[in-house]
Amino acid sequence: MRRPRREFLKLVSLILAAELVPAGSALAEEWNKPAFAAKKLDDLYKALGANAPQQSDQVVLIGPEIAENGAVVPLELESKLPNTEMLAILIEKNPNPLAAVFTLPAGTLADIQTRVKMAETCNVYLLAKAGGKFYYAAKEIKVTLGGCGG
Amino acid sequence: MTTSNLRAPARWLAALAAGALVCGAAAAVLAQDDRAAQEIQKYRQMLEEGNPADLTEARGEELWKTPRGPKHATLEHCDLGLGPGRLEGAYAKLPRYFADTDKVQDVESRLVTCMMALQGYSYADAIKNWYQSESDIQLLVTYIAAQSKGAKIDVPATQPREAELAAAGESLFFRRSGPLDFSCATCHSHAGRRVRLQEVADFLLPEDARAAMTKWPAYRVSQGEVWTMERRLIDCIRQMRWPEPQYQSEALIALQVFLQKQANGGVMDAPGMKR
Amino acid sequence: MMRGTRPFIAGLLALIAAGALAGGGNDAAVKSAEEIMRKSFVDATPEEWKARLAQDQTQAACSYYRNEPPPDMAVRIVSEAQASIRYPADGKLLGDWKNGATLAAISTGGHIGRIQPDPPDRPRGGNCYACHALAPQEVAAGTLGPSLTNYLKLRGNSRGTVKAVYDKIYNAQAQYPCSLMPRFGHNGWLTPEQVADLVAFLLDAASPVNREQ
Amino acid sequence: MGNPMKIRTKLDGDVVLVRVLMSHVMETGLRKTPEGELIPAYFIQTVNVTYKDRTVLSAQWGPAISRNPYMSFKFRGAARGEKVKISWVDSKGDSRTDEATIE
Repeated sequence: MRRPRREFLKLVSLILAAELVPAGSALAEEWNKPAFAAKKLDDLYKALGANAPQQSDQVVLIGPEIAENGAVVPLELESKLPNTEMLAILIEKNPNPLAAVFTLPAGTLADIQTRVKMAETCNVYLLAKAGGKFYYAAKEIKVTLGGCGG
Repeated sequence: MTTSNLRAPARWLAALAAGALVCGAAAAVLAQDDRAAQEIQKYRQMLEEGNPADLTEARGEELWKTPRGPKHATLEHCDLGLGPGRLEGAYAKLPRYFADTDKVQDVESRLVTCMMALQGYSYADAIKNWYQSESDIQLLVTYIAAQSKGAKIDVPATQPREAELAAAGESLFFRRSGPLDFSCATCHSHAGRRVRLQEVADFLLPEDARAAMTKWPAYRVSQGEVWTMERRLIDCIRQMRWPEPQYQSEALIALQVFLQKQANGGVMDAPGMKR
Repeated sequence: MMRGTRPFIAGLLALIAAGALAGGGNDAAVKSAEEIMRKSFVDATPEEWKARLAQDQTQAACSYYRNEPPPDMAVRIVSEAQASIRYPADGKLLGDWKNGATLAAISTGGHIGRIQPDPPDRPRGGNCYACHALAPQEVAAGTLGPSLTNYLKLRGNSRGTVKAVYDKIYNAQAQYPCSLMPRFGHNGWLTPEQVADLVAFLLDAASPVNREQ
Repeated sequence: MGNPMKIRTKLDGDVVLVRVLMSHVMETGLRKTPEGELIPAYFIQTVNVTYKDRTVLSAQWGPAISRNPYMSFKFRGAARGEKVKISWVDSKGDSRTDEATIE
């Protein structure tokens, strides 16, 4: 799998500040517009601010190597790190890299499945926050012109 | 229909001299392309759980049971061939001949007959925006098809009119025309082949025909909605660069009689989930 | 049935009736299918019918014989196809492989109808990847046709080969009667110059088709 | 507002697997109609899941979540007969809440 580019590592390291979502808050938190609207990496930095995550094999991103259709790419997000309180999906070459943020109160397992849209072949990052620190896993997913292209 | 004469490749000497098929390079590529096909298989398996067509089916059930139309009636007495209101397994036996309309009808045309007779809709109103997302036809056909889950496709096409359409449908299946010289058979008569990364059913092979026909209507992830079989056929015809046939026209009925006859015995599992 | 096809089919049916030729479709079904076509495509304009639904002699024969014409029919198809081939004005059969690469990938253009037509000026292409593996980087390649990867190494680029490849793309049935491959040049889908560009895409050493990944 | 979600639950000991299908167009704002006009962005932004009045999952989504969203998740301390309530709010402020009883 291509080594994630240095520039993108910076994104992952500065992502999702500890205070993005106070864990366990009952209220559906305010939608973090700046983070989701961020197109360029440094805008995302400002919107989120976070300390450097480490790549960890305890964070597992399961997805197909080739997606027949970029409109629906199934992902399974898993973290084996104890007390994982947040998972986030970043799709490197989407117009807005941040796709989703999941906040997990105590008792909720860090094992979520969902489906995302990918603009083109690129790296997909799963970011996990546990014990106040950030970890990530990365996977390249190829998006092909599915179907018969007729 | 004798399948033997369909399969034997013609030996045409001049062609062999000029257009030699090169096997060496093909083998090398096959290794790489198997991996692509396997990954696509994995991609599809991950999607099997949670088919959004379940939501379409639920809304179709609601429509079926809601009094509507000028006569303010539900569709619960619609006869899809097994008797009024009998839904279970009805889709798996269509298209079939109906004495009351004296026509061979598929699920979409028969549904419209009910919407007109029971609910008082005009034909135009019944099929209005039929190919738009969430149209009445799309919701109702998804619900009807789901009631045949587990039933075996059973379209013997022995009734005279059905038999005539089955034969005509087969002839249409092989009919080549248009700027690309396409017929359905161009892509759909070769086992185990792909167009780009898309396996295409070989409708001359019963197991391929069953694998295909038992999954429609299907939620198409690329469109984010359910397509009925007529919508599927009309889009294929569009891709052949033919003009668009009329909705519920006899060509679409004849093709479906042929395709269902090829798929007899297949166990229905619709709504499916497709690219 | 339009234009000259009726006598052709009539000729076919006469041959069948005489039991001279076995196999192929059954004639009642062919007649009823044409009847059904006319009733089902009522929205097609006369021009659309003529250009896209009416069959020329080759299409009619290949349909009738399900792409396996008997020998004498095959001879007729091949010779007519060979006679139909037109070459670029400048006589250059090896064009620009870069343009060929674009044409090989384009699958759009020429769709009509109400639901999802193309704008008339939308570019057309060969959509070659639908059936053939070509440049190895393109994963989404079909297997209806043989792989053409490293085609230069396989076939070389002698004058004879260049012409054979040009003819094959212009009118595939000049070499193989009732070939699945569209008659791109003969049907006017691609111009002679575009056919030459595709030949270059296949045989030019610089083309990605012929360069290791 | 909107069409009902389809929620399914599967209990394994005290851990429940919840699978939910939501009906929403999830427009990115980048898509065009056949006539070429841009379709405005319109998508579910927040999702909140409660069990016995306690939030067990909350999420923030962008338009990159696929149309007719699917999500599955698991949490501990669940019991048969109890209710899981899922609600979403979208970019127009519309919302939908549905619940399912754990079988």
